[in-house]
Amino acid sequence: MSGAVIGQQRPTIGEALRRIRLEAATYHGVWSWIATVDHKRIGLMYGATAFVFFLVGGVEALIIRLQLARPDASLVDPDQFNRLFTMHGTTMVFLVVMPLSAAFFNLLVPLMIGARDVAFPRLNAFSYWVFLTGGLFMTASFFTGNPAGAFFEGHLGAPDGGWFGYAPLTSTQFSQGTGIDFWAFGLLILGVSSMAGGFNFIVTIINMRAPGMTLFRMPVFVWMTLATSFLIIFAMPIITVALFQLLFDRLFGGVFFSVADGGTPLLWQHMFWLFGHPEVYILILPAMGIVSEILPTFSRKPLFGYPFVVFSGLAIAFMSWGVWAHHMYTTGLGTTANAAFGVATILISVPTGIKIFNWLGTMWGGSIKINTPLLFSVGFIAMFTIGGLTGVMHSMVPSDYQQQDTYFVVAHFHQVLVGGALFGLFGGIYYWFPKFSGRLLNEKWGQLHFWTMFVGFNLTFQPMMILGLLGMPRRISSYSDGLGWGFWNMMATAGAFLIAFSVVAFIVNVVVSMRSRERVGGDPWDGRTLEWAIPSPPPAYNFATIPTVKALDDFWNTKYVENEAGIPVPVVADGANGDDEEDAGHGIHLPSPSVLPLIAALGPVFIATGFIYHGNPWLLPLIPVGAVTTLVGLYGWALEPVTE
Amino acid sequence: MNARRVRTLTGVALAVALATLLAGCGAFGGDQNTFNPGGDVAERQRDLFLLGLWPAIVILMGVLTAVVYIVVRFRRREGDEMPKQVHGNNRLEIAWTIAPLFLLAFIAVPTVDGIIDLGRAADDDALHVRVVAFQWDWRFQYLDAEYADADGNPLTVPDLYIPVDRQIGVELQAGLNAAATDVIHSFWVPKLAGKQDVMPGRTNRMWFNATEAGVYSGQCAEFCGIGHAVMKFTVTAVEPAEFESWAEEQLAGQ
Amino acid sequence: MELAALVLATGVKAFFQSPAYVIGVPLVAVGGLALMLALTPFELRWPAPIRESDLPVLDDPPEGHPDASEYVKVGVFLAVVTAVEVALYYLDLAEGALLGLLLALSALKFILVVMWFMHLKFDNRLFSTMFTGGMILVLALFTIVLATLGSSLV
Amino acid sequence: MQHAPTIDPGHETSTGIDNRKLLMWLFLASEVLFFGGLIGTYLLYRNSSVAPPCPTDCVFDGVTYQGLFDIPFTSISAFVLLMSSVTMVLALAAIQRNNKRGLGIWLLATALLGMTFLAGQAFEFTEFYHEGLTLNTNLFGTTFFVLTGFHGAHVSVGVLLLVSMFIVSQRNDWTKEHSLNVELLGLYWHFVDIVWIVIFTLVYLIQT
Repeated sequence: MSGAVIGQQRPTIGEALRRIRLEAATYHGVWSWIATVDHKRIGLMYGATAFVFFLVGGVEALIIRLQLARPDASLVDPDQFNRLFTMHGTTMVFLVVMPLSAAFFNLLVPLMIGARDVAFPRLNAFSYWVFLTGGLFMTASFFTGNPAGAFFEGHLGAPDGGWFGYAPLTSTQFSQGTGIDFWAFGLLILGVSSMAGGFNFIVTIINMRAPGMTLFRMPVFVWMTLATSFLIIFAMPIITVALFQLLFDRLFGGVFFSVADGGTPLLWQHMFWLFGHPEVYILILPAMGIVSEILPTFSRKPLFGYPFVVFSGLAIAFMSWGVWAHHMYTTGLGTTANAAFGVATILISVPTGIKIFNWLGTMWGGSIKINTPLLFSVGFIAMFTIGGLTGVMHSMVPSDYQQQDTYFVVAHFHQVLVGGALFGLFGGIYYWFPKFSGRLLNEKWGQLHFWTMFVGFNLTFQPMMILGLLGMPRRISSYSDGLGWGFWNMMATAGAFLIAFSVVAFIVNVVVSMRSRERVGGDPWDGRTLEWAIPSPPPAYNFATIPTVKALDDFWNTKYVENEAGIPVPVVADGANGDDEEDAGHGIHLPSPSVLPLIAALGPVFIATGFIYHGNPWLLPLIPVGAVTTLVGLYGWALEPVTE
Repeated sequence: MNARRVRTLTGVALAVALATLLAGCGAFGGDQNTFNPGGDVAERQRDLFLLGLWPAIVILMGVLTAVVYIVVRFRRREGDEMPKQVHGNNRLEIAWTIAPLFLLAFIAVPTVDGIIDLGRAADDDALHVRVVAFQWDWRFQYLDAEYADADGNPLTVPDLYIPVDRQIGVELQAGLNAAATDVIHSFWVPKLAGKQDVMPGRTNRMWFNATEAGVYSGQCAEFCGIGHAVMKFTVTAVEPAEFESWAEEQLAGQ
Repeated sequence: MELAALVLATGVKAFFQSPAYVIGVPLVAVGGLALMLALTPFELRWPAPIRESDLPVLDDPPEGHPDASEYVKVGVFLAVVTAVEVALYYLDLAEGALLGLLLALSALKFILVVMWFMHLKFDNRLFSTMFTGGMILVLALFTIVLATLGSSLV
Repeated sequence: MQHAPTIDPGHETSTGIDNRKLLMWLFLASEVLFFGGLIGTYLLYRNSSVAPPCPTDCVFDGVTYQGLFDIPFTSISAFVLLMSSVTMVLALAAIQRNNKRGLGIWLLATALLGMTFLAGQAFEFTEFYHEGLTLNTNLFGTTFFVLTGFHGAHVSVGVLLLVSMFIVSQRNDWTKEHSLNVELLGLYWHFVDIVWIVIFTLVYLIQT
């Protein structure tokens, strides 16, 4: 007999959980979000949360820009400045671009490969909740532990070591307070989230494809998700080791990075960039995937050179493992290492170039509908080209001795991460917004958003290139007059506020569009991939019947056939419209909602807090509390029925 | 949005971007302008940068022109037919895989050449200087025997003086004395040479020279804490004779 | 009890400074787990209940898996290899030879466990690809890191 | 996470591989990088300590300090863990033949061997502690305790899972349908074992 009843409260907790599951399964009310395991809802929550963190990181950026707008400014003191730029970098990389990409993976991958959900829906919910708690934990560091004074006296407690936290600046000797501890634990927690997501999407893509969806019939975005996920699961463990080492040094007196004990700070740099360079491609590959979806749709042409775009993406992912030391040219690695990594860096521009040429080839000869998603994609190509070319210039090692750690580098990676990743992601938001809301985003506001952002972006970051060449080092909290930097900095600050304005335009756009009564059907853009074959917003079960895929761009092929001249002709029998499938999904078994992933996700934050404040007898017990919380969550998760 | 507006706006944006870039290169003001070198190393680094910059600008202009041209020419007009479905072209793919390799080889050769050249040890007859970086200031020690005082301590000054047209061989030390630990700093005099990190626990070396007399400003380039922005120093390059008398004067005062 | 007293009395730092106890934590956790499972609010079904029956014990292993006796043979061989390793350690061999032999033997053990116990010999090639991919990656990366940092062992 | 429930895809998986098994292998591939980082750090810092004690005999300021490693003892530990892999795989063989009782016995045996290994490690750590080696004594202490400590933590998690699986399997009717659970736990357990094979050779036996 399975499970004899032990104790009287047992049915009560079980019953309460069951009631939550049943209530959540109705897709109404707050529990249906908290307990959801639906990839679409998790994707939306990922996106919304990341956007909030984007605003936080943006405000940090604006304060930084205000401080630097004029020489000798004192809006913030150097200590506050250091904490602000550290959190700006950390937030934008780990709490904005990565989770925004994760939002798109969640929303799109199952739909694009014809699956009802990801392979492990609860693990997916767990990823999200760990991301949320980890992000809040990291941000909460502002309010804690600056040895100089309290938050309300103007002393921020956030980490102050820069986003790559070079040892030994992060040691207790040089960074008192708890900022770095929050940073390291925060990254560890966020790493759990990313890795869980990475595993999940690899299994989903390898195993959950609809019949006939061979690897080379997958949309490029799915390919890029696969590449990104592999980078995540191989890169994250390395930074995990480094962060543990840092924490052992800080909390328990270890000597990993202690020079006096024979340790070498360069180990940290190696470990960080072994992770950090693949991370750069973790940030950019999803955006490349998005652009590869948008351009064909609005050009009404298939992606030019599909296998080459796929393989160049995989080549980039592979080569990203061989270039990490180009962040370390000036650390004295030696001639051989500098030459080898310099040449490897030069070579990685080849697959990147292939992508750009293929995107141009896609648009060439097409019938290009100029609207916001397309503009963002075209903006992506233009801005990313600048990012790529400046990257090649960094690979010229001797001249990089001049540019290393200057604003030229700052300009370069913002060119890649804002002009590249963020433009691509915004394009994706405009493109797939109707799929998940049933409404188009307003085109006028959208164009305002794009053009202000485009101009603001160039106004902000191109002057930074000049600043770098004029010898302005990065991460300085102020500079004196007479170096010729004032004008360019003022320009950059003006640009930053223009970007801020564009983000406001975007928010207004979302609000205005959500209030609009107009609805769109399943396929507003005449799309090519499977997600457009189903209604907008998609039903919980995605596909009433799992499609059988016969070709690349399968949905397009159900709508059009090519005549002898290669011109598409509409298929006469128009049975493929997704709207026909409504109310067809009765009797499909979906996994039950569950709050247990959320409970399991609460533990790590407790444990981390307990360790950071281990000298405090009231907070120390948080370690066992957190451990038990996570264990209860995981065991309940393992024992709870999957469906009912 | 009509095509004309797209074209105008894109054109304006590009013009602004290009004008800014060119203006920046043209404005040779500023004490730390890497485009206005005062020594051979910095000049070589600028020349290499320019060697990469011009092809980059040409490629960028090519891509931008292509983007704008394509978007304008192939924009969807009312009553457009469906375009021909082109899936790819293998010859083109091979071409644009191979072509960049030539261009990259063109910059790879001087790159490796430069790495080897700048990476070699300083000449024996160079002026040997130890740069000491610590939170948040600098000291410069003249290691050659003739600049030691009676006790054998090297001449130590807070700002560097060097003779023009003589190679300066630098070794970099973090922390006031070798046993004390400090964070990572980076020694950088933009007009004289690119930077080299000052790593605690190991000694990095570099060399440079000044071909023109003058005062060059330098600054820590690796984030090193609260005082990072004010961790500055100057390098004064003077005629050799003047340098010798300066050194004597300093030694007498030490 | 002693462990708990140590944690509460001196804080985690002192606890970790005596690292012998690091390993004790999970042991305590095992006890805690037994307690938790005993009091669990969930039915202990994992992953799904199936019919109750007295299925006969089968004679043959499932397809693609070796027989139990094969596992035992591999186990015995592994034990022998370990013994050889330790014996080698006590022999006065040239340093290079010892290094080579020990590395080869441990690689042999590694491969045996992976091939037989983890079934990579019989299982889908995807698994081998991913696992060896990770191995090659980490070997390559850290060889380079150690080389650039001038470590003695590479 | 090996028991994470998986959604029914409505058809066989695209590759015919079970989702959970794929997940486990991906997890192990990722763990390779984790332990690679820890072992790499140990190798980098071997012989870099600036103070005693050391793994083998060493000299500081003219004084010779005796090495800490006790090879016969560690060999027995390593042997115990290796044999636990054999019992683990026998547990799998048992349940694959519907032998629930055999499964229970071998699971328990594996857990006991694992705990013996942990006890040995605790003893070793205590010994080293009494010899004056802590996390902050020198680079050897830091790298050694963190590397073997993380391995020990993995063994502990394995023991936890073995005990859980023992309880659940014995309170339910496990048959060969459930063998995947055992196989997955086995993969994890064997992985922890091969990590120790590497550590045993690189850390204990090879000393340059």
